[in-house]
Parts: sequence; structure tokens; C-alpha cells
Amino acid sequence: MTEHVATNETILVVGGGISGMTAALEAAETGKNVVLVEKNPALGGRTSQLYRYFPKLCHPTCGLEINLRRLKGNPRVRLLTLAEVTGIEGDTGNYTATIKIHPRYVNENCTACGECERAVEMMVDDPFNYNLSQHKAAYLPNAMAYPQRYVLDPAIIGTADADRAKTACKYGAVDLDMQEETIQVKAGAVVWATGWQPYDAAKIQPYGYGRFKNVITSVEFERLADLQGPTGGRILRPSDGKEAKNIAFIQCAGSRDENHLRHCSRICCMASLKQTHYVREKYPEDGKSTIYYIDIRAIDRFEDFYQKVQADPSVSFIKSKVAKITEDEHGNPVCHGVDTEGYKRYTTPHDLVVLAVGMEPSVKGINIPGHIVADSSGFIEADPANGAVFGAGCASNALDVNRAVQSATAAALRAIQVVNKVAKAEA
Amino acid sequence: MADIKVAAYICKGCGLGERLDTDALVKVAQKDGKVPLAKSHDFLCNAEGVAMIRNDIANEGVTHIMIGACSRRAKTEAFYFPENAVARANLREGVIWIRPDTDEARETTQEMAEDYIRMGCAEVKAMTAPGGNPVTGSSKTLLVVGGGVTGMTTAIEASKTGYPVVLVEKTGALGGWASKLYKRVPVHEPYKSPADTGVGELVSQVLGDSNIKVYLNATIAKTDGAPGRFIVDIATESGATHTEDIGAIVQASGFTLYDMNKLPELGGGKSPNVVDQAGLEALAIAAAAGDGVIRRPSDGQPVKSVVFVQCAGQRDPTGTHLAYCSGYCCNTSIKQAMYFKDANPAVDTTIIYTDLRTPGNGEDFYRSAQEKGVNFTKGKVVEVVPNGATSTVKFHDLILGDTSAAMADVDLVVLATGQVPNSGVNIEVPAAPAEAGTVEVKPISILNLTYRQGPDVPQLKQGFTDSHFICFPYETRRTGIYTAGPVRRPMDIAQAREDATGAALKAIQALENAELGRAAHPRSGDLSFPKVRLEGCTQCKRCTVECPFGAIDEDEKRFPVVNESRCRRCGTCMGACPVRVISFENYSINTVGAQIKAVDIPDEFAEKPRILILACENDAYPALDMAGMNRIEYSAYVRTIPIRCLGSLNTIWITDALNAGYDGVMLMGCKSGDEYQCHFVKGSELGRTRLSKIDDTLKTLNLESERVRDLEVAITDIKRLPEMINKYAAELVAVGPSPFKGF
Amino acid sequence: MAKHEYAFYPGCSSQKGASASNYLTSVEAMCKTLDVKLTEIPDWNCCGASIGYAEAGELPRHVMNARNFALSEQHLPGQEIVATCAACWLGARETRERLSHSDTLMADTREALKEAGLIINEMPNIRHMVEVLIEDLGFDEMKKYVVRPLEGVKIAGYVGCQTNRPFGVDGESFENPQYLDKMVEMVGAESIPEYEQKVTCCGGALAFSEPEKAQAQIKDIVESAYDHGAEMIVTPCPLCQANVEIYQGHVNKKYGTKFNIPVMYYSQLMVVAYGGDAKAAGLNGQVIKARRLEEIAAKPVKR
Amino acid sequence: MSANTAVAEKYRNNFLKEIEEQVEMGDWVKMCMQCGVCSGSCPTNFQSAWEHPPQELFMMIRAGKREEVLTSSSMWNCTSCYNCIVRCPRKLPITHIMHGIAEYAHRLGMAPKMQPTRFFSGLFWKNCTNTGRVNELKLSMGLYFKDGFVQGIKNGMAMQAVALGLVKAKRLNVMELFSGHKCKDQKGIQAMLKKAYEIERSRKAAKMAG
Repeated sequence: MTEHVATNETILVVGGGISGMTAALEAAETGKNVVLVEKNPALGGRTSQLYRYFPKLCHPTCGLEINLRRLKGNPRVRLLTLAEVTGIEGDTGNYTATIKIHPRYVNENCTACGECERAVEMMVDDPFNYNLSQHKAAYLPNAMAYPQRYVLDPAIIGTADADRAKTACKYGAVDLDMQEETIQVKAGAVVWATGWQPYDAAKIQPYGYGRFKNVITSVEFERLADLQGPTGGRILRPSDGKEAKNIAFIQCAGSRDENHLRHCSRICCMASLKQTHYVREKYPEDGKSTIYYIDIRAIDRFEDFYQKVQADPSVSFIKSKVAKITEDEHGNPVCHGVDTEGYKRYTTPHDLVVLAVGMEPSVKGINIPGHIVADSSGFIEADPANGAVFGAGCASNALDVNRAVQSATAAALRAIQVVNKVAKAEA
Repeated sequence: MADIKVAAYICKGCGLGERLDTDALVKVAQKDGKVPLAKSHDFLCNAEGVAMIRNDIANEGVTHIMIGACSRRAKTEAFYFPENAVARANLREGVIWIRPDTDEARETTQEMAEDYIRMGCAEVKAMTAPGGNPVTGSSKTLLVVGGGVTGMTTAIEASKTGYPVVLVEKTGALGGWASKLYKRVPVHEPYKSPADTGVGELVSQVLGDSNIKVYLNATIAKTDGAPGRFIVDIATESGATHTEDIGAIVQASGFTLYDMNKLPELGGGKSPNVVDQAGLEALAIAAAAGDGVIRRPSDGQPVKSVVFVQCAGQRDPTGTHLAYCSGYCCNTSIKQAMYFKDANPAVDTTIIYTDLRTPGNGEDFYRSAQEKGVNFTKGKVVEVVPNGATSTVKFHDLILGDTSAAMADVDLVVLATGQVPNSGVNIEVPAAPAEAGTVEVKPISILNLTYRQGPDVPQLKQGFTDSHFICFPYETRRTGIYTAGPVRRPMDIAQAREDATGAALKAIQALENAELGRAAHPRSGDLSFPKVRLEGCTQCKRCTVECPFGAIDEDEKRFPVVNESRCRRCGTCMGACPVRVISFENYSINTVGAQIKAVDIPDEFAEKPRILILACENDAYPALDMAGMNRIEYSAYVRTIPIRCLGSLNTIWITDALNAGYDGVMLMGCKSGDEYQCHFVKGSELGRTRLSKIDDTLKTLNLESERVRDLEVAITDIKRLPEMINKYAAELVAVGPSPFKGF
Repeated sequence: MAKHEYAFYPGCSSQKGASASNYLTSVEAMCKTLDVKLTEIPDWNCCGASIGYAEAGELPRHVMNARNFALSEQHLPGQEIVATCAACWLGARETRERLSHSDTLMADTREALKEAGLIINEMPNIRHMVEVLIEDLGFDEMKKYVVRPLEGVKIAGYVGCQTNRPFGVDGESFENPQYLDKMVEMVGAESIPEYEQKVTCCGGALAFSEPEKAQAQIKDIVESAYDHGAEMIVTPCPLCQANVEIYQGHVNKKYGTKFNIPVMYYSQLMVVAYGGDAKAAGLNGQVIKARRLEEIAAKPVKR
Repeated sequence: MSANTAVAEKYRNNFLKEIEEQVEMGDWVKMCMQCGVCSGSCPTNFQSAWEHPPQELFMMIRAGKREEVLTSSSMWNCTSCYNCIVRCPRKLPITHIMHGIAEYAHRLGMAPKMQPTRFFSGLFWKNCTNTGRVNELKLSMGLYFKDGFVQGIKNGMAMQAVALGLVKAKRLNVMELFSGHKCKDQKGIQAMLKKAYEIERSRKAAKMAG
């Protein structure tokens, strides 16, 4: 929060999701200075877009609140939002990162009073809801947003809306002349916690994502269930807004597939088991879930969560990779395939199909400076060749939240080891 | 106490100026709040407004600050005065944003704001800025219990970070389970073949590190003290005891394989040719030492066919065996099957599984095994029948639907039995009295803590010492003591090493903060800590029993002894204390009590009921805030006070409120029970236990039970809370005004 | 000298008097307009098709195709091989892939070819005619020659299997390829992109051996086109064309339907759109007559 | 001793190995993870159930169910639509494996004798390799008469309309029966194929010996 000067004893954390925040806070609470870089206008990352966590069915924003409070009270963390690391020069203990900061068009005077939002008319897609809904072009990213500061969508710059926003703000917080800037930050070590992105479901052609409105992804489903989501927590299907009560969950949508992602994304089985709970929660009488799977991977203590769901009569399990999805005249997605346990053919219509899409590391495609060693799936491997750039969370492996936080904590220590050496040398 | 100067600042921004009579608020602060200095400002959180406050601190000698503006969760950068006592009166999210902007609402809205100003002034006056603990321990040494991969990794990583380590291993050698492995599952590309365990490398690193002191054949005889100042007695084989000063502890006591003798139906203990995964590793090591051929234990004949039985005694819903999945066994069996295939492709290896669980790149390892000709069969093994040197494995083939499938003449059967944590004594289960004639097997304590609440770290229902938090896996209930590796969750070597590294950081962080007197998670950095006015104490032991973190011991006279560096500042002790002698500098019976009393209670004819809300600051209060941000209206009759945790709820607050003429009290705390969401683990549960007795109080006051309402709240209840509040307000109207008004 | 030149592999069904002779007719006319020169591979032989598997075995199948490669290399050096038949194209391409990935297979093949006094040095590219049209010419080029747009004709693009899987046309999806729809638009007719049976299998060779199985699939294919209001079906595959066209009678008998939908080749549509007459378009080759096209083909060309 | 008993002897209790060595693409069978996408993708499977769909055949092979697999009519249901191939998450060339197993069963003489597709498949190959090019008329006639003369006439009548239609459309030439299309270098083709079979046989034998 304060603008301490970054030195070789500073730790640069890239990514403000739960892994990045954890790494930053654990390091800061151990007395290290940290620069935390987030590409979105607010912290929180993907977990903040989830309705509930497995297996406790508690709410991610609960932990986010604590982490934000830790951050607000800690002067050692310097936060840069709307910022992207575009390059890292140097070597272990002595890096210089180039960071591109996109204009927010709103400065620190913002009180989040919301006048600008009321003033503007233009609507833009809301990425926090995976574009299932729209919000004003002057917006607070979400209710938990930190920094608690509005953002102007670049689309309204130069329009009358922009001026409306500016005049609406009594506090001179709207600054339409803000420009993209590039800064350089020194750091002794880097924690790379850029997380994951859902695999592009449209690439899984037989499932018709993009062709059939009522075939959606698991991350989108989280938004439908979320009380703060586009439907206020009601599970309504996209095509006609009808209540979706008979829902199919398709496992390994992209994962464990050499045509898509080679690896198993680990979380999808648990995510779908969790999501059957949403169906039951919203439609206690007539909600119905069907899980199509190859192997249910409810690993370690999660097993009892699996057993609970198995005991639920409203959930059925079919050991089968769905071959293809078609759409019937009512707009219902129809799953075609064979239940491999005893060879039973099925052609089953559902109200909604949820694809449990796999995890693709966000580092994939991004050229991490210094040619970071990554595995065949693009996850950063622990390798001396990476110098003092340490992968954390889902940038390093397909992990659930708990393991991601462990990984981030470990990465923080590795970074601390480097900056401690630097400190010793400089002392 | 030191002379204080309180200043009240009232903001007119964000519509406060338009919606409220801020001049009146200033007067209220002066008259009722009795503050010498009260000002209003058009835009308090901007540079100029903050400068004004700083200036008053510097030049007017202001020590205590009451800010009447937005929520304490907002504008934290601007209103950051770590040196001062600060109270925030939430006029924005708490008043104007939850009230309609109408003329009829104006009066009640103003009353609401004025009360919050009164409350803020009263609170801040009752506070002092925490001075921190003058007596803190400063040991920088880590104690690591357990010399397996996890323990060794912790030691090495801590040492690398510059901290001395004492490592205690109960056996005569380092290495633990991993040292009994022939090879390990690969952790780097390509994930195709078993890799060296690397244990030798770790052992020599530990032994070669002058910063790591190793005790072999040693156990922990006694652990006394607190983070930063643990005093640990280490008992060695020779009977000698060594005492070490320790800053923080990592418990890496590992696991024991589930006993296959409990699985006779699977041939466990029935034949030397039925082994568990450890048994197979031993055979593989023996083979590697010899001609490389894995041989049948019974007669030393080369193994030509081997069957791996997955989930042996695991994933058992009946409760007879392990209910959980150990996670690593699928990869391990794949690895062990490769031992055979890599040596001789002609050996038949079959893995019988129900769900194959190879997450992440394990999928490559699985594919590689198939390429090598390992046969995978989806089925449930019903029985393993040893007959002579071979066995018959009877199973239900789930794909071919064959309930009586069988594999005959199997030379070797490997049972994947899974991990049982070595977590020591389960302190929450009272040791059952030994039945006559039976020999009582007492679990051996790992840490032998001298804590009032027992010798070991609390356990979860399956015996693991995991934290039950998803976002905060390291937050155990014993500050400065972290568990790592399979003792807290079944895991493989790769995860254990990651876990160990994370635990090392937490331990280092704990001892560093202990020295500075700073609290650990979740109130990280909090310098306040509970102080006990012993002269008032009745030695009732509530505090020592209830503290969720075992922070409070008892001295020989049964007086509580607070170990502040074990304390998490939840205030449960304060809530528990019947004589109210426990308090924090910035949070006490009084800081809350004073606010309750500061509220102006209209008489019963005004028909303006008053409802007190005591809301958990972690979940309920943010939810109310967000209701405000969403402009969701709720009753103008509520007055909300954030509390650290429902566990810090002292029933005196309720009695005071009711005596003062409040018509009702609403308590908002997090979910308790097995799936608790309380950030202090047991806080909300203990608070509720206390509440369960409130009915007696109500009876003695002869008040209706409706006057007190407990609400389980999640941070997402943004729409629900206003509904509940309004519902409750309506109910109270039906119940009628409190008889205590106007006294 | 023509804009594009290729070694041509017509395949058995496209020969005179064979089941797809009208395909050949229209392709010849189409290529004339587009200035594409096809030189038939001298003495080419059957690809073996996928159905030959029971007797064929692996090597003999590949050797059959390799012979065509060798002949092409010998007589039309440097030219890519173009097939109009899906099965020919697929069979040849499969052989190409396998030989290029297995030295043993390649060696064995060479050894066998010797017996016929032939040799392969390098692997030729195997193209399907639609690939040539889309990739080498492009829709804009093809559109240029449209002088008689097939206005108001609604046509279902039936891609089928073997031009689509496992290789398919570059950039197209297996489940919802769109090039036929684009071609239909290109000739000025009305496409049906949402035609969901466009990649359903017509039953292939089972149409002969197990008609009832194949005909069940053919019914789905025709029915869906009918439901979408298609006046005709267009396809790039001779076997698809034959199966879907000639068994409609059987389907009607079996299912009590009244289907009578002409099944055309893309090349026939193009020839008509390019101003060719019914004969050039091989319309006389339709078992189910394409009246609408005949009418259009009879109209004078507006220039 | 018959070809069948010979291999059966050689690969006792290891049908998987037999398939791997004797069947085209057979070494892929072990890579199946039983997801079932192939079974669900097969068009004929939904018109009329296969006795055993591909993924089940693979499991049966691993379970050593030799007799059931090789005598099954399942593989002969394949229409070569390649749906399974493009969808298989393990990239198994399922279509070719199906053909391979069928061909092997046929080679061992274990395939169901009158399985129509088996018959037609053989017929087609003979037809096209005979002259180097397919003679569609002979091909169809051959098929109709597979169950004897009378049945042949019946089948012929059933197909009469179709045939006439084709003849009218000049897409079926009655003269084919007598002459028909053919390659010039038929001798070369025959020699070439003879050699190919020779090599293939010796390779398979070598595997069996080795």
C-alpha cells in the first residue's frame, strides 16, 4: 500500500490471485518488502469468482477478506494493479522488471461512491462474470474489489460518457488523460503466480460449446450459482432463461486428452461434485445432476465428500466420456455415449450441460523472461536454470486452492532465501 | 492511564453532507461524545483532509481519533494512523447507503448517524493504542521433529534462509519412509520412469550443514513455553536429556502404512507372497542388490506375474478401514509395476483399480506404464486366495460386468494400503479407561507440550493434524507449531517437500513475529494481547479451557498465565471471563460496553425500537458493508458493533443492552461445527455455547426469548442479512417494547 | 499453359459408365472454366478403399496406392496428386502418412513395387479436389466465374466422413465443417449451416453388405435435410452421393416416407452457376432428377 | 496344425501380445483407458447395437477373451467413418484396429463365415485387385449371389429399381459383366501384390518366432 522503493532485497510477486497474494503476504509478514503486480483492476483472481469451495462449501470471499485485511495493514506490500510484467532482465539477486501499467482513468481520490457509474450509459461485458452479463463502462470490478476504486473502460474514453463520468465525480478522481506507463522495478527474486485459465471449450468440437447456448463451462456455472452473479444465484440456462434443473456435468473436458491437455487438471472432479451441491441447494425438490466421468479423482480426504455425493439420490454417475452433444428442438443439449460399465448406450437430454474444463497454465504462450523451464503442459518446473524466478500455485502445477497456497508459501521462502543472501552480501 | 486527547472528524463527502446534518453531528461529538476537538470536512479522505488530521496529531497533541465517515473497511490507506487509537463511525455503508433518501426517513437516518458518532467517541476513549509486549522471546532456532524427507527438507530450507535448526529423529538414521524406497515417482519431464529417491543427497546435506544439529534415537520429552521462547527437552537413547531453546516448531512425524493384517480377505498376513507397498519396495531393493530379478518371498522363484490391488483398506464407507484415499498409491503401484517391466517386459503386471488417480502429470506416468505393457483393469477385488506359492485374485470386472472374474497363478500380490498419520495423542478424545484384562495402548505423544490443553496438536476427524482452512492450510491451533508432510494430509514425496518448505517459512515467520510481539494469522501484526487483572480473577479456568489456541496455562495457584505469543487475539478468553478481568488495550468489555451505553434509547412512546447487532468483523460486518454498497435498505433501528469474533462475546454486553432498554439483540457469527468457518476455529462455537445459557438471564430479567437472536452468517449473505434484520425488527414490534426503557 | 496443373487420380467410381461418372463429367467442365489442368495418372489402379481390409492386409493395401504414386512420379514429375473421390484421397493419404513414418514399411513397399518395375523416390502430396478449390484457388477466385447464380435454391451441404475425418480440409472442424455451405453461398444458392447431419456417416460400404443399418443412417441424413427445407443435397463424396441418392426409394418403402431429394456434387452446382448446360454438369446422371437445376441450366446466361 | 492352433499355442495366456504382434496397429490396444468415447461415437452402434463396441473389445483382449473376440461380428460393423479416431483422447487409430482385428480373425478363419461385410470386403478386394480396378457390376452381383443362386435372384430383384435407375443414368454399364474397366499392367500388379503378401507373411511369422 505504501510506495517503498524496490531494491535487490525486494521480492516481486507476479499475479494477485490467491497464490500471489499468499506469497506476497507471507513474505511481507516475515519482514520482506514486496511488489505485487496484478493485471486486473482488482485483486482476488479466479478463486474470487467461485461461489463456494470444496469440500467445506465455504465462500472464497471469506478468505479473501482476511487476506485483504492483512494487506491493508501491511506497509511492506506495494500493489500495482492493471499492471503486466513485460520483461525481466538480470540474474538471481539482481533483477529489473519492466512493468506496463494500463490507465485506470480513476485516481486515488476515488471514494467508490458510485456517482460516475450512475452518470454513464454505456454497457460493456463483465469479465468477472465471464461475460455472461454486462456492467456500466464506469464500474467497480466487484463487491470485494481491492483497491476499492472505480475503473473506466477504455471504450468510453473520448465519448460523451467519459465526460459525464468526469463531471459526476466531485472529488476529481476521474482523470481522462491518464496514459499507459511503463516502469522499472528492481527485485532480488521473483514469484511467478499468474495462475491458470480455463481451457478453450470451443476447441472440444463434439461438445458444441459456442454452437449450443446451453452448453457452458464449469467456471461460468460458478457465476450462475453465485448470489452476486448475473442471475443473482439462480441457475437459469442461457438460451431461454428457464430454470435448469436437470444438469449434466462432463468431466475431462479438455483434460487427460492428447488432442487438448495432456495432463489431469486435478480439481475438475471435485468441482463438479461440489456443483451438484449447488443444484440441490437451488432446487431441493427436483434438482437432478448427472456426472459423466472416466475416473473420479476425489483425492485424499476429499474422498468422503465424494461418498456423500454418491449417497445423494439426486446425483447419478455414469462412467463414460460423452461422445458428442446435440441439441433437440426444445434447445436441450443431448448427451450421446456409452456407459462403459456394462455397455449401456444412452441418448440423454438435459436442461444444461456443464463442461468441467481443464486448467491451462496462464504462463503458456507468455514468454517468461529468462526462458523458464516448464513441463510439456506449460507448468513452471522447479529447476535451478530458472534462477530466482519461482513458480507458485497453478502456474507451477494443476492444484486445488489448498495446495496452491502451500506452493505459494514455499515459493515465498525460496524468494526470501535469495533476498536474505543479498542482504547479507550488502551488509 | 496516560492523558489522552480525542478528536472527532466528520466527513461530508459521498453524500454524507447532503443526507445528514453534519453540523449537528459535530455538536453531538462535542456534547455527548465530550471530545475537545471536533471538525467536519468536505472530503476527509483526500490529501488535504488527511493532512488536517496529521496536523492535529502533530500540533494539537491529538492521541485518539474518531472518524465519522465510511466503513472501517474503506479508505484504509488514507486513514492509516498506526501510532494512534482510531475508531471509525460508519456513516456511509452503515447509515446513508442503507437508508432511503426520503424526507420521512431523514429523521431516523440522522438519529442513526448521531448514535454512531456517540458510539465512536465512547469506543475510542475506552481504547489505547497497543504498546506491544515488552517481554518477548527471541530464539531464532527451529525445532524439526522427524528426520524423514519432510523433516530434512524443512531443516535444509530453514538453514538456507539463515536459521539454525535442531532436528530430532526417533530412529537411528535419517531418511524415514523414503529411505526404504527403491525409486520414487518422477517429478520432472519426462514423467515416464521411476527416478532416484534423492534421499541420500538430502541426508548428506543435513549432516554436512553445521547450522543443523541432529539428534538420532531421540524423542521430545517436554515442550514448554511459547513461540520465540520454547524450551524443549530432548530425550536420547542413552537416557540423557538435552535442553534446547527453540523459536518455532515443525512437526514432521510422518505416517505408518495401514496394517495389511487387518485385510485377511485380501490375503494380508495369509501368505508371504502377499505384501504391502513397503514389502514390495524391500523386494525391489533386494533384487537391485542381486541379479535385478524380483523374487517370490516364499521360495525365491522369479516373479512372473504380479497383481496390484488398489485402495486396499482405503475409501471404505463402512468405517471398518480407512475412509479416505491416500492419493499417492496409484502412482506408487504404477511405479512398482515398472520395477518389473523395466527389468523384464515378459512379467505380467496388472493393476486392479476402481478409479485411477494420477493427477497433473501423473497422467503421463500412467500412459508410460501402459506403453510398457502394464495392464490396467477397472475392477473391485473381492478376495485374494493364496494357494501354495501362488494366489488367485478374485475380482469384479466393472467394464466387462463379470462379477466372478479371477486371475490365477499370481506369483505376487501387492496391497496398496495407504497412510495412517503419526499425529500423537488426540487431545480432544478423553483417554478411555482400560477395560479389565485388556492392555491399554496409549498413543505416544509426539511433542509432549506442557500446555494446559494437552500434549499434542489437535487433530481432524481422520487423525490428520491438517488445518481445516482451505485458504490457510498452515493455520493450526498451536501458534508457532506447524505440521508438515503426511502427518497432516496423505501425500507423496513431491508434495511433502513443498509442504515442508512452506512450513519452514511459517515457523520462521512465527518466531520473527514473536520477537516483535506481533500476532500471527489472522490478526497478523496485531500488537494488542490479553491482559488479566489477576486481583479480580476467581480462578474459574474458563479462559484456560476455552482458548482455541491453548495460549493460556495455569500457575500453581490456578491463576491464568497468558502466553501472548501463542495468542491469536480472538478475545475468546475475554468473552469467557465471568468476572470480566481480561481485556485488550484496543478491545475490551469496555470498548464495546461503552458503545452500547452511548446509544440514545428513545422511550417506549417514541415507538422507535433499538436493536443491537454484535457482528463478527470477519464475515458478518463485511456482508453488512456490501449490503450498503449495493444500497440494500434495512431498519434504521439497528446499531451495529463489530466484534473480533463471536467467541469474544461476553454475555454482560447482552444484559447491559437489555437493561439499557434495547428491544432486541442480534448476534452474527460464522458457521460452527465440523465444517466451521470461524477464523478462530472454535470461537463462534464457544460463543454460541455461552449464548445457549442466555435464556436463564432473560428469565431472571423476565424478558421474552425473542429479545436475543443468534444468526449464523456467511460473508455472502449480502442480500440475506438485510432481510433477516427487517424480519427481526418486525418480530420485535409484535413482541412489544422492552420494559426497561427510560430507566 | 494452365494456371494450375495436377496429376489426376479419378478412381474407379468416376470412370465412364461407373457410379460417379457424372461427377467426372462435371469436374472436367468445372476445371475447364477455372483453368485447372488435370492429367490422368496413366494406368492408375484402385486405392483398395477402406472396405478391402479383410483380404488386403497392410502392405498390399499400401502397395496398391504406392503404385499410383510411382506412376505419377514417373509420368507427371513434380505434380501433386488430386483425387475427386473421398475414399481414393483418404486411402492414398493414409498410405502416404504410414510410409513416411515407417522405414520398414517403405522398404517393403519399394521391394514389392520392383515386381511391377516401379520405384518411388519421394512422397507426393495427395489433395482432394475441394482442397485444391479452397486452398489453391479460393472462394473469391471461384466466385468470379459465377454468371448464373442459383438464386433461391436451398441446398444442404452434406460433407460425410472421409473428406472430413481423420484428415479433413485445413482449418475446418470435424463436427461442423462449413466449406460446403460457403460453396453453396458462392454459387448464389441458399445454404443451411445448421444442418446437423452434415457429418453423419452414410453407412459407407455397409450400404451393400448390411443395407438396413446403412439405410437407417441415410434416412436421418435425408430427413434432416428435408426438415430444413432443402431442395437438394450437395456432397463431395461419390459413395455418399450414391448411397444417399439411390436408396431413398428403399428408405421410403421401409419408413413410409416420401423423400425424393436430388443429391448433387459441388462440381455440378458450380458448372451450372458457371453457365454450363445440363450435359456439361452431368445432370443427366442423376437417378433423382434435379429439376430445379435443369431449369436454371436451361436459362440463358446473363452477362 | 492349423494357423489358428499354431498361434494359439504360441501366445498361450497372452492374447494381448498376440494382437500386438499379429494385428495391424494392434500394439495400440494397451493404450486404451476405457473412457468409451469410441463406443459412443460409432454411428452403427446407435442404429443397432454392436455385440462388443471397440473399447469393450480392447478390454476383452486384455482379459484374454480370445475366442469371443475373434469370432465376434463386432469389428465387421465398422463403416470407416473415423469418428472414433478423431475423438479418442489417447489417439488410438481405432478404425484401423477394428479392420486389423477383423482381418486377423478372417486370416485365422475364425470370423463368422457368412458375415455379410466380411464377405463383401473379400469380394471387393478380389474384384479390384483382379484387374486393378473395381468392376461395380460384378461386385454387386457377387454380393447378391453370396447366399446362393435363388437368394441372389431375390436380392437382385430387390435392388432392381436401384440398378435400373443407375443404368438409365448411365452410371451402371451392363457390358461391365463381360469386359469392364481394367489396368493395362495387370501382370505387374499381380506380381507386386504377390510379393507384398509374401513379405507381410514373413514379417508376421518372424514376430511369432521371435
